[in-house]
Amino acid sequence: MERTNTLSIRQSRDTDFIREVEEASGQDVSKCYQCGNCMGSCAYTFAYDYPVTQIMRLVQLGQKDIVLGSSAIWLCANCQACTTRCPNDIDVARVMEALRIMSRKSDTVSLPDIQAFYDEFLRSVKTFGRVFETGLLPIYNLRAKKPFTDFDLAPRLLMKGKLTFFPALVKKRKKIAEIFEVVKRDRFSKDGKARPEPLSSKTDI
Amino acid sequence: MKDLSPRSSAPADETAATTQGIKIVGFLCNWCSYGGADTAGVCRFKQPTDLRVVRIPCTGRMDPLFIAKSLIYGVDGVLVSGCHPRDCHYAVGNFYARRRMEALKAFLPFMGIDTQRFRYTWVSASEGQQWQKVVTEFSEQIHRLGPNPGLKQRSGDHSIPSIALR
Amino acid sequence: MRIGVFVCNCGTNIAGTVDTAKVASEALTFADVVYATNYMYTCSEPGQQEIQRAIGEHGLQGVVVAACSPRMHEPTFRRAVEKAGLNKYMFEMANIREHVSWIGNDKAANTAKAADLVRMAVAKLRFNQPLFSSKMPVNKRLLVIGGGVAGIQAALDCADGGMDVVMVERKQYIGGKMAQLDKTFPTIDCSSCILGPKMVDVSQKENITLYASSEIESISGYIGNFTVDIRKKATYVNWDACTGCGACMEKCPAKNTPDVFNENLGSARAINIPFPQAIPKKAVIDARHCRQLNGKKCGVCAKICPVKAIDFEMKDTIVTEKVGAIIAATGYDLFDHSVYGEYGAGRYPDVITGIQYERILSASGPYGGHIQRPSDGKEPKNIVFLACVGSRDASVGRPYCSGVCCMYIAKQAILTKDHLPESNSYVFYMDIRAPGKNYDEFVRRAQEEYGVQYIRGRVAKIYPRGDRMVVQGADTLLGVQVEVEADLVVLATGIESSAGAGELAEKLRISYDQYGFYMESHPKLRPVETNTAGVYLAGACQGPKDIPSSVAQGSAAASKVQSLFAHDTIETNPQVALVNERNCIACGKCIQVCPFGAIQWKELRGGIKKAEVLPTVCQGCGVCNATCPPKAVQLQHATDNQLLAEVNELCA
Amino acid sequence: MKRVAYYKGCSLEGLAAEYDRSTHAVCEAFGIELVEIADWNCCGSTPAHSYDPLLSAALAGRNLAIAADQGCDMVMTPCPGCLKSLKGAQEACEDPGLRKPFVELVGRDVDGLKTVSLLQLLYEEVGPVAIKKAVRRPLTGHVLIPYYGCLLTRPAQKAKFDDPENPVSMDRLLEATGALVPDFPYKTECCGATYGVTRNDFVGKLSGRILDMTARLGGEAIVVACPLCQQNLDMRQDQINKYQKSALHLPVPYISQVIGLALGMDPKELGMDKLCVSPDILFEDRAEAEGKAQGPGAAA
Repeated sequence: MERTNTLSIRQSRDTDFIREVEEASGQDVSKCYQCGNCMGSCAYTFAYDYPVTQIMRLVQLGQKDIVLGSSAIWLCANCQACTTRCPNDIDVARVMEALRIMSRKSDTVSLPDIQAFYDEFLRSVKTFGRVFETGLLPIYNLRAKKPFTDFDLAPRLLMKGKLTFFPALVKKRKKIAEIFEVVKRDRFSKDGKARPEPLSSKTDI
Repeated sequence: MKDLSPRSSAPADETAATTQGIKIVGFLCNWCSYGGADTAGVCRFKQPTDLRVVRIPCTGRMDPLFIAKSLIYGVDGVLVSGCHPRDCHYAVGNFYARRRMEALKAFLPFMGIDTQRFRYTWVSASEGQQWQKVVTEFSEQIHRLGPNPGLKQRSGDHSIPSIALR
Repeated sequence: MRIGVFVCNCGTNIAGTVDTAKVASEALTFADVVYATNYMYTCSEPGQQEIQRAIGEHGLQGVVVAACSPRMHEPTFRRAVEKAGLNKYMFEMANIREHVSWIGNDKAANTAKAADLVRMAVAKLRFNQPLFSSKMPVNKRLLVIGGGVAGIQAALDCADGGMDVVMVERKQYIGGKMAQLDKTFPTIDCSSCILGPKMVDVSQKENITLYASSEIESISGYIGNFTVDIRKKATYVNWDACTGCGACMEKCPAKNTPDVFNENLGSARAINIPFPQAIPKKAVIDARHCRQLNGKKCGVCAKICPVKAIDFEMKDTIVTEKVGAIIAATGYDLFDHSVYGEYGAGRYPDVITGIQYERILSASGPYGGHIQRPSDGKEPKNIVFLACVGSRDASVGRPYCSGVCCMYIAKQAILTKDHLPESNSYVFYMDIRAPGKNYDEFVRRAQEEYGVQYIRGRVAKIYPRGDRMVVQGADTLLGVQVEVEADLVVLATGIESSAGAGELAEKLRISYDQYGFYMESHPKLRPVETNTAGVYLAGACQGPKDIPSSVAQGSAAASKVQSLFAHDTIETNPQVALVNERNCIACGKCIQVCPFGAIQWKELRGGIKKAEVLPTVCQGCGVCNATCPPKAVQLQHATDNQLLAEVNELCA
Repeated sequence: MKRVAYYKGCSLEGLAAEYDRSTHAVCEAFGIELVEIADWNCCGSTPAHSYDPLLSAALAGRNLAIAADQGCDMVMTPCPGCLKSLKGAQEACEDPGLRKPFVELVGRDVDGLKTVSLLQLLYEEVGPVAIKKAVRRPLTGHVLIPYYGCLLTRPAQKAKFDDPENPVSMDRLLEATGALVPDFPYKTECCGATYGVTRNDFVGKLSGRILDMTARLGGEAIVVACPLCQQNLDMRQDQINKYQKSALHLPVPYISQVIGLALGMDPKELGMDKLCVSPDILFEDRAEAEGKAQGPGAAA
């Protein structure tokens, strides 16, 4: 999303978006008075395109496109510093999480590599029932086209006997796969209604 | 002395009774809850329109008979509200009220009255928002219960002696 | 009874959502109503004249006004009908504004509800009786609770007016929080220079009786005639003898007594006069730290005292005072920042509160007015101020603005530059609230003339790095995270209600809000009165306030007392309980339940006992009425018949 | 003997095997029986709850359901990330919108269980007093830095353990081993979490400052209770050194390893040899050295 000097607040205001964020996160975003405590607490502010305080402000203004296209929501590590210190008791981390899920749904994920890592992780869980660390990293790095990342760690880990070469398998893997399928099939939103739009294959696992 | 029992001429048409005609009487102490209701009004906190307020000096003034009579004669719900415990303008009036209303609550079923039609609560003069919440919740509760048939339609007896009146 | 009904439009306040003409026309169908109309502004002078005209023209014996809350205009309309020759209790109000038009937009439902409320009022009015007040003498003595600047102002104003004043102060000195301040905004006056003379006046006025180190034990009575028990706490020093020479303080060996006046920066002695200008200048022994009082061998002060004033055996005593009015001026406390884990929860010595910084700045403070760090005594170069610590923070239960912090931070930052020209001050704020006269200009001066850096953002965390404190936060205007390595951090802790405010409110029978601040009678029009007649408020006990506002309210409360005391007698409220002797069965229950002892036995001829209400003592709560088994006691103007008549209208 | 369901979590099966080993050793020493959850599966971690709340709840919830079926009323996991997922499952179970599909997927409700971290278990069920009594090889003279990580006590309403800003439970446990524990200001600062894989420089920056502060305070080792923190601080310490041009060499043992060491257990049994940065410095017996140093001085 390009930063422009003039934001046409009225035209770009999406009130449904505000309501959806509030429903998905269970938080009242109008309580935010922009004190900046979350931004000051956030360990990732240096990397965000919009600091978290501004993400909250953009949500208040219903600026759906900017928010869902921002890198901030995908760089949030869910460390809870913002939530812990919010003077208005807003669970800010939960708002960020809701926004991540919404950006997946609307196919506007700004950092596909992070999503890809999460997807790879979930695929590993879906296949084996557990995460196979030794398998996950190389596969991800291959797919991310940076095969030599963390290559430096390998010899030492090998020496320490920390690399396993076979995934530990959950016996009832079928059950795990079923959980994935069911969640994918009839996604229940908070009100129990089926979700309006299915995930596109690009953004799904 | 004038007879204040319900007007015998009032139509006892059950089918006409809709939730539109729900009437709730609220006994509010002058110092706290009446002020709280005023505050809610000043702040324009919207509320259901079923409540009719009777101003009393203190919840300590509440004779449980007022509540029983109201419900027996067909008011759909009774809400009593006063100052928070320890914040009574008359020091202890609401303590008396609390004991009496607890006792009354235990007796209402014996009179054939659903205890859900009666509620007492404490709302201070500054708690406009709390008052809005109380009124809204209680009105919704009475709407769910529907109109109160009272005693008159069950027994057909309109001549219950009015004990407190002389 | 011939009843007239007046339905007020209140401009569009009521008429906007209630069909007032319809309500009036419906009122004409109610029993005994002979006249009904609606009017634009019934409370206006022509509106009141209209009522008076109708009373004469239609021979009305009772009047109902359907308008705003009776808590607002009942006295207005009572006066109006009284002028037209009716007894003022032959009047009822139906509240169709706060309880109808302002809380719903459904005009049909509102109109029906308004008509119901008018019908209830008419039904009640039909049982109304003329009531008559009697007169009662007023005891023209004032009690002021709290000796801060608001209480001092109120006491001096009344004493200047020739009234006797009793002042009760919990601490051993008067002056309150202001006595601890170094300078005051927005003019940088020296606090003790402007407060000191007033404190001296209090001690020198012959018609002011000061009880310091004393608290209110109990209060009984009512406007014009209160009886107050005051607990004089044991000071272990005979104040009649003590000259305040301070010899005892110098020799006291208990050197690790916390210096409360200096906000625990440094230490005091167990026997102490907190500051040189203290009024009364008398020593007090802190029983928790005195060696002698804790079973150790000492008694040094008793030996050194030239006037033999020390009395280790002293006990609390109770004195009784009779007064006609009370001003509560109990002030405030400061928020305890130990709940802020992210700011160190009080475990970092160089993270201090604003009031501690006042003591540091003060020439009579623990460091003699030289700014230095509590941890190592070094002069700080970079000082960070944090606004809103315990203010505007719902997560710590303090969602309100304390109103003074923006200003006192600006003042402290300016003073810091004066003391240490090489220093840099940084202020983290959310909004600057400077609405007073010359206030915003003052904050601008801090920035423009004194170079104080203002950073808009709440501080996220304070932690030590080496011997400095890192203040980590955000500049929301830039949208970046910022940190300042500070030598000293000052937390502008907010205002909260005074400890024990709730207990005192119960004794005074006044209300307080959820934060413990005392409730005024009306937020706009009766800001110094309470709902208990004869009890007035001054200063921060009613809500956060700065010095000018506290002084103004002190004077305002004093003027209320003076207008009360301008009369030798006051009219009693006739809405009191009355016993119908014929029905009284002499069970005595009413006597037991009366909270005011207003009911007593009366012996008739032949030794027959009956209950009797003392109308000047009765406060009109009606507990007796609800208790009386044969309903012989009836609360005038709220009798069983009157209240049931109202309910009865809804049963139809 | 206290019987507690044990949710190991994927990390403890791989890169954090020593955390698993030492957890077993210490729990056994204090008479806590760990009942491994049969056929447990991955909790889904951050990827699952960034995908769908129900997926995260069901994956984690299945393990709780099994634990409940195994007759346990308390579930302990050493991994704070897993703990967050487990607690999330319990929250979903109480959520009116999610409860029904949740129960359909995992077969039962799980909100009655108590879910705790290893640290909470050691602090509340064993406690510093009992640990102090059981210490055989006190760590006297060693300066240890307690690092809790971001999730162990936060958010406070959910974690319901210790203080969210200044937790002290690990401080107390470490003090019980005889070690010196300075006031560490970065106890709950984020270490860079999963960004070791996708944004290596984040870990360099965030874990770097944690290591720097540790060194600044004279810490010999930084003690952790989270496998992810441990990986970032230990396994990636060379990467961090490269990133910020430093030469730090700070061992990063787990709390269970440190307690085990103080109890006199064999370092090998605790998997100390698995740590990337050698923890040898912790094996120095300074209690004696200090005693000797004091001895002659006192005699003279």
